[in-house]
Amino acid sequence: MSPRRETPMVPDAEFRSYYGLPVINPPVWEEREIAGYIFLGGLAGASSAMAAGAALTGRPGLARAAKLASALAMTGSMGALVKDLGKPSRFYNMLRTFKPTSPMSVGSWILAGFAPAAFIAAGTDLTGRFPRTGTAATLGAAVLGPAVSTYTAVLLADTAVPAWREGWRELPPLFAGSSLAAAAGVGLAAAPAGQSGPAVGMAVIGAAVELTASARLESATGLAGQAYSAPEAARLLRAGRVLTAAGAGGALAARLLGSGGRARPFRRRSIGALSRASGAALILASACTRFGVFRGGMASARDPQYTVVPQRARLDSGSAGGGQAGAGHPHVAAAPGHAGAVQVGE
Amino acid sequence: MGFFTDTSICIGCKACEVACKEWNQVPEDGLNFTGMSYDNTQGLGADTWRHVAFIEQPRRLGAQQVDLHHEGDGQFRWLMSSDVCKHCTQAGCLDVCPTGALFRTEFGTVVVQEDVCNGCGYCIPACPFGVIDQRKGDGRAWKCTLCYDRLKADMEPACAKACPTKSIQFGPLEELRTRAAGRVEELHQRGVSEARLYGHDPDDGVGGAGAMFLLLDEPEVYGLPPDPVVSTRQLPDMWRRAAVSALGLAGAVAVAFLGTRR
Amino acid sequence: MAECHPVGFQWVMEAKQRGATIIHVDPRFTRTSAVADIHVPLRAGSDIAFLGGIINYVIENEKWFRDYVLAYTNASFILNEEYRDTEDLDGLFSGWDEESRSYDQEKWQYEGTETQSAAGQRKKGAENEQENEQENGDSGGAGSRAGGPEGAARSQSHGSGGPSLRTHRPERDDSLQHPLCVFQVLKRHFARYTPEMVERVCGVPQDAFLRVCETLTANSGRERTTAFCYAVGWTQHSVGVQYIRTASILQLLLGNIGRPGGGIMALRGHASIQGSTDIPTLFNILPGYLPMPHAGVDTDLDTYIEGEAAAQGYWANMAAYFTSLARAWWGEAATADNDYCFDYLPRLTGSHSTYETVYAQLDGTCKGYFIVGENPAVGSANARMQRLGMANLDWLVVRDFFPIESATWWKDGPEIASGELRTEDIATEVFFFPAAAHTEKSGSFTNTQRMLQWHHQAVEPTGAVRSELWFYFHLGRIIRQKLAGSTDPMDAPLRDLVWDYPTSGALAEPSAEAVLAEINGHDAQGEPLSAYTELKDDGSTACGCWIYCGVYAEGENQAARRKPGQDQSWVAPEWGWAWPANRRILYNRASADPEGKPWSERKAYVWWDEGAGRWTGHDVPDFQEDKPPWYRSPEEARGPDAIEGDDPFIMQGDGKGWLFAPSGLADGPLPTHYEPQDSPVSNPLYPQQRNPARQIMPSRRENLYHPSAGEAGAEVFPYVATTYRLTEHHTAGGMSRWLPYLSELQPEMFCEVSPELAREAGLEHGGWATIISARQAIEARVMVTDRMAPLAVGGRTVHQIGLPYHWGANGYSTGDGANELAHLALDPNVHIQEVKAFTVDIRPGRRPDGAARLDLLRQYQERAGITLETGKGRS
Amino acid sequence: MREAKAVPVWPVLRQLLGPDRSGRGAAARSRRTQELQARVVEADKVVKSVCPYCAVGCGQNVYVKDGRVIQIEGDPDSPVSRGRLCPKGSASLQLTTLPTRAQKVLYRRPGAADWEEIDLDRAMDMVADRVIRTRRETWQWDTEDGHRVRRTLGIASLGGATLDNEENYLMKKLYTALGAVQIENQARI
Repeated sequence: MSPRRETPMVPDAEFRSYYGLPVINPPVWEEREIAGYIFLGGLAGASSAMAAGAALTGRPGLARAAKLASALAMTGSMGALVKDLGKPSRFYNMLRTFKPTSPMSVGSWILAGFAPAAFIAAGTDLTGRFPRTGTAATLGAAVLGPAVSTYTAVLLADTAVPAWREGWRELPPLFAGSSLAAAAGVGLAAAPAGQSGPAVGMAVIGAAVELTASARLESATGLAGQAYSAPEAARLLRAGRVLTAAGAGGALAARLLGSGGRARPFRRRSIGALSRASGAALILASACTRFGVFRGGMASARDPQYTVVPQRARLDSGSAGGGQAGAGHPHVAAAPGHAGAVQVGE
Repeated sequence: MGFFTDTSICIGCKACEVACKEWNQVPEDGLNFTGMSYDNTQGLGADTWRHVAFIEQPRRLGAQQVDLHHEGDGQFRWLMSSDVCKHCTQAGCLDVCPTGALFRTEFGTVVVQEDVCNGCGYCIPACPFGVIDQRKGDGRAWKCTLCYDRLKADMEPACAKACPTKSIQFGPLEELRTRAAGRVEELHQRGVSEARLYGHDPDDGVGGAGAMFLLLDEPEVYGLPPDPVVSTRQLPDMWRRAAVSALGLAGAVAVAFLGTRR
Repeated sequence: MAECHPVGFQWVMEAKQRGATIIHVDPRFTRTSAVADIHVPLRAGSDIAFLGGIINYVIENEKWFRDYVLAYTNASFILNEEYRDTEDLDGLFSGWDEESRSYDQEKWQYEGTETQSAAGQRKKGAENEQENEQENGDSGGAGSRAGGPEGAARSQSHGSGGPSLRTHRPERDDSLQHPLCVFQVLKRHFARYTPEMVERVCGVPQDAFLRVCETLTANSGRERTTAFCYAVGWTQHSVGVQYIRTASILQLLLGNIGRPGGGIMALRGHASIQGSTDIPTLFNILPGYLPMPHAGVDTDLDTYIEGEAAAQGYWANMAAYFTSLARAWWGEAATADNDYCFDYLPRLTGSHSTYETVYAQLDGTCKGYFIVGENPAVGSANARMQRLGMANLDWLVVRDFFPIESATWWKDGPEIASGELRTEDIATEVFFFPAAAHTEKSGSFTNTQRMLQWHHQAVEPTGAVRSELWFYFHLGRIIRQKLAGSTDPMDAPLRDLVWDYPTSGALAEPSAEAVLAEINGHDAQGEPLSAYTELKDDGSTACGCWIYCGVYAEGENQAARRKPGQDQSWVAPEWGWAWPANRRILYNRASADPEGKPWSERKAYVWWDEGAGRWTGHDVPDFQEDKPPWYRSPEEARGPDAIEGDDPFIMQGDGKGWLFAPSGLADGPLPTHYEPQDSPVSNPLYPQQRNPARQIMPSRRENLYHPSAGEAGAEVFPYVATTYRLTEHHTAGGMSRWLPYLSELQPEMFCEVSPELAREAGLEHGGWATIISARQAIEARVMVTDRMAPLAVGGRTVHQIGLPYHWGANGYSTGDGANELAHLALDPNVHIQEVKAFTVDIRPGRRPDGAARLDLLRQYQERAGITLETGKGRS
Repeated sequence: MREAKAVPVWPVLRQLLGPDRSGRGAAARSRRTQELQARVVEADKVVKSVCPYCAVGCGQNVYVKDGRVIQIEGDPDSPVSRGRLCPKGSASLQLTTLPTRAQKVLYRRPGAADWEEIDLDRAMDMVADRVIRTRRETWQWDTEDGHRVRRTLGIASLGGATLDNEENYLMKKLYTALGAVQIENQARI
């Protein structure tokens, strides 16, 4: 509330707040580092899975591209993560405890297994030495990779940031799909033409999942989802959708066009270019999606309505997250158990 | 142990803010004339562990007789409330801290260990109350420790000790809950029907707070979330969802490879 | 009170929780209002009308405490028939002399009595210099000997007593029917202060006013008492002393004086402001409210004592108090033969208050100035004048924690910016000495309850930081050293001065305990005294401050006593030491009925113990311990013996609480509502607009007054401004604006205005405003708030502007100073400035800087047609 | 603290071996946390004092270690304040220990644009000289109409309400002996 009349800060709104200030403290994470970390991590994780698939199905070119991409992305993402720490010199404290309650702790431990595996897989591939170790690393990275891709969804959802928190169901498939598509993009963009076939399938599945989840994120998360309509987020998310669709479509088209067998060299080159462009589009799409999700969350954190309105509605409908308020609030007596808390934002 | 802040007797003097800063050597955090009544602090953060909110409302407070001759009925009240870390029973910040810098003390309070925190910042959005924050130029997360060091020495927290009207009370939570309930009862009898408790209920979304409040309006008016729920309460579901998605991802890769002709 | 004394306010909050009703009367809705049961906004400067209205209500509705009033006040005393009231003389009392603009107080006397001072000395002063203890709420009937010689400031010696009476017992009419008895005069005087009139003057609706009356009277009487508290804003008016008087009359009528839960509490704002009045760094008194002698009047000790001492009550022993002081100061040199060095005392020739001192600086009389722990360049009224005065000094010494504005004006003051002064032209030598904090020295503070509390040194000061004790001791030592060989008689008081305090440590810090022991006093054998009743007028005792006698009883520092509050009674007599004689409530004999029994069990405090034959109770009885309630004084009795067994007000000559003050006040025996010097409202009560006896300063361009309501140009300054403190800061800011932890809480100067005024003046919340008087233009951030309310006063709307006065240009948090705007029109009794109600204009935007600031000022002065004579007329 | 030595250094092991499996309690504690104690516990002495701001006179306990004030808080024994302090009183520690507090004597010559630092003893001597000089120059034995005044109007003083009684006493005593009468303090203001 504000003094009436004179304060322009709080317009007449259907909800009340303290001078329009946010209820929660918005994350202090830098967008480039953290959204970048999530994007790159997703890319690395899915790429490692693709690398194993490629290795197991005898597609060394694709495998190498995937392994390299994974290692590079991991390097970038770890770099971003460390850089974003308030006290980077204490990065090692990430492994001080193991806390299942902390997605970041769980993630750190996963990364502690994944990152060396990804690096060894790439290193052995490049150098050709220790092939058995390389295979083991490739498989190991593949096992952990999908977790690397999706744990970040939990990382975001497990906060009080309304747009992330309310999107806890949508974010994991979104991130999985987006990672899948990005890795597919790597395959399409960097693998020899003859080996990138599976990437098309990955692209199509990934895109389908990502587009579905993305749509649900905005529509099925109640008021919080509207934060994704904030211009700075919506632009990126739209770009992500367009690029995803285009990338997947392009990859599929290239695949279908190229499947005719003996195409002429010009046409082959064009198809190859289309395929690589599609791959690039998918990578870019994945980045746009993550940055868009990040921005949507930030927007929802800065505006108290996203925090207050759903909670107030919950209270007023008698489905509080727990017994809330006290005497003077008739609905308190009817406070339900904890289960209600899960059903937020519907 | 915890706090009960009875805002009905808060006089907004901000002794709590200063006493806290003096004891904990919290830095001054900027000279800002905000125009938000007498609140130039604005909210809790890394450098503000106690924050006094000031709310001016054209409404009557209980049986208080006020006529400020403005248009309308001239009714007016000035609410003040000293906010602080809630030291939640189910504390989001503590749950998500990857380093163990945040921990639950032997007093049931939640404290950041400044020698452990690596500034990952995860605790900040994990707090449904907007309490903990990152200190600029330092990078680590800081918040009220409920004067952990003082509690060890059997002293009460600096804010509660300083509070001139004992709007801030410190003690065992059970005792405070009883006192708080009695106080609401008393105020209701005196016609202050809008008095209500906040953070007192062990069954609420954060499992009950270590800092409860007697408020005279809806929590959001004071900048408090009306129905905070610790995010980790859904964490198992979230993990399940992520696991399914990860498996899906792996499955998709498998399908893509298996389904693709060479 | 919640704003300025939050910790003291804990007791109010606790009382509220136990069912007490809190009424807050204030122009603004403050933190106190927020938790009060009733808040009544009134127009700044109209409190006498408000309180007078309650007095009228109490009398009209027979709500006064008859037994108390009859026995303990002068209600039944009959006035001389020469007395004329404001009712008869259109707002003036009898005795008015137009030429000297002062009253002859002989026209206010009781029938059959005469005032004490010899008639030959009683010329009506050209200036009205009668004194009271400023800010005094502790002692009920403040006042001093009537009349005064030409231009001479009379003492406030009877701040803890009252003017005395020659005649033993004035005539009285216990039926209270005599038309000239005090009660009837009082009734008539306040009859026009009706609820309608209160509404017209104060802007307080009648229902709100009557609610206060009903609540207050319902809570007063045998079983219940009500206390009045004021932070010292009541004193800062051209009728400030009469504000306190009005409250005193009301409390006496209700029987709320001398009883637990009653009284009038002055909530003073500095750690030892009470102490600095008791042991005064004030021009007109010596320690213990002994008056400074006046040139041409107090020619020798006998004349001085005869003129100033009372015949009855404890002031009759004044010779003992003075002689003991002289022995403390000049030791063996003070002998009966030399009038105990009476001639060593400098004499007064009028008021030498801080504001006259500024004039003396401007005219070149005053050349050297010490400022210790004070910041007049921010804290004093018309601060600009303070700086201009300082710029005319030869030398200036400032002692403080930080380089405050009063120390640096010569390089960065507003007058340098405006071009009025140029640094290179300012010839003043300035010394800045870093001062020690309370943790770095030992000593006592006297709090607002008259209680002395010792603080022990915790650490040694660092660098060149020293205590004032160190500074003044060593300054005196060096000066005495330099003058040791002098035979000049002007140096005799310095040569003979007892100045031998023991020092200790590497810094040679003098012993504060030794000073306290000297203040307490000792007998001829050097043994510490334990009560002022032991003081002698034969030179055998020495005592630096008679009212503090006993603070070092038995050689123990009583001020350092710290028996935990929880281990003693609620009166806590063993914590610190309160003057006089460790009494916690003054005049507490009044807590018992004339027969010595408590008025009620609930309110029992001290009482006569029949069996033991003495007074006893929770506190030290403020009465001769073995004087029974039925004691009647013989006709020839003098001194304390003249006080009868049912006279609780033992420092008064007649032992009574004064509803009517037959002498001692410069501006009338009864409080009368007059408008402030600058006011947008015409006095609805009398044709007399302002306090006729208010102290107007000599004409100077720096101190122009505004036209008052009804005069041309008054509309140029249409708004009422009032200054005040915020919880987060301390007075002129020297102890708060430099601290980051306090500065961040209130970081900037702001003004508080109502939404209605904001609309009218085009002010924007959070933006800037320029506030202008004829003295200065300042800027402030705008706080538009419902807490400020426009008032309907006499058919028009009066807007008020709230101005915290803490800021100046230096420090961590900076801003313009509100006191720049204020004028010097002073209360005639105590010379305190009127900063709680004056007029200004306000406009949006920041003020101009440099010379343009002066131009703006000139424009306003011209528009309002202000001359050197504006506002100086009687009315 | 003795127990702390027995447990593993790495908190993860403490989690595995101790009761705090989730790592949110005892297992997460650092050595610093184990050893942390309130700084007042280490104080060499606690000095009884009184708040220097307003006239309520709240009791203060001043905690001193190694000759420095390390904490100031309310004295619970005080029947005036019961251990409580307002924001200003609570800021007493900052007031008395702020590094920006003036430590040196500053002197500004006539016409000078800035301060210069001077020695305390020299400054005292200079002030004493000025007092003596101004007193001589402005001394008055009598008024123009012949009344004895024995005084100087050349020297004035302002301040005292923030000082100790003992300080006010020395001031009034010295000034009166000097013949100065314009001695004032905040009580007038």
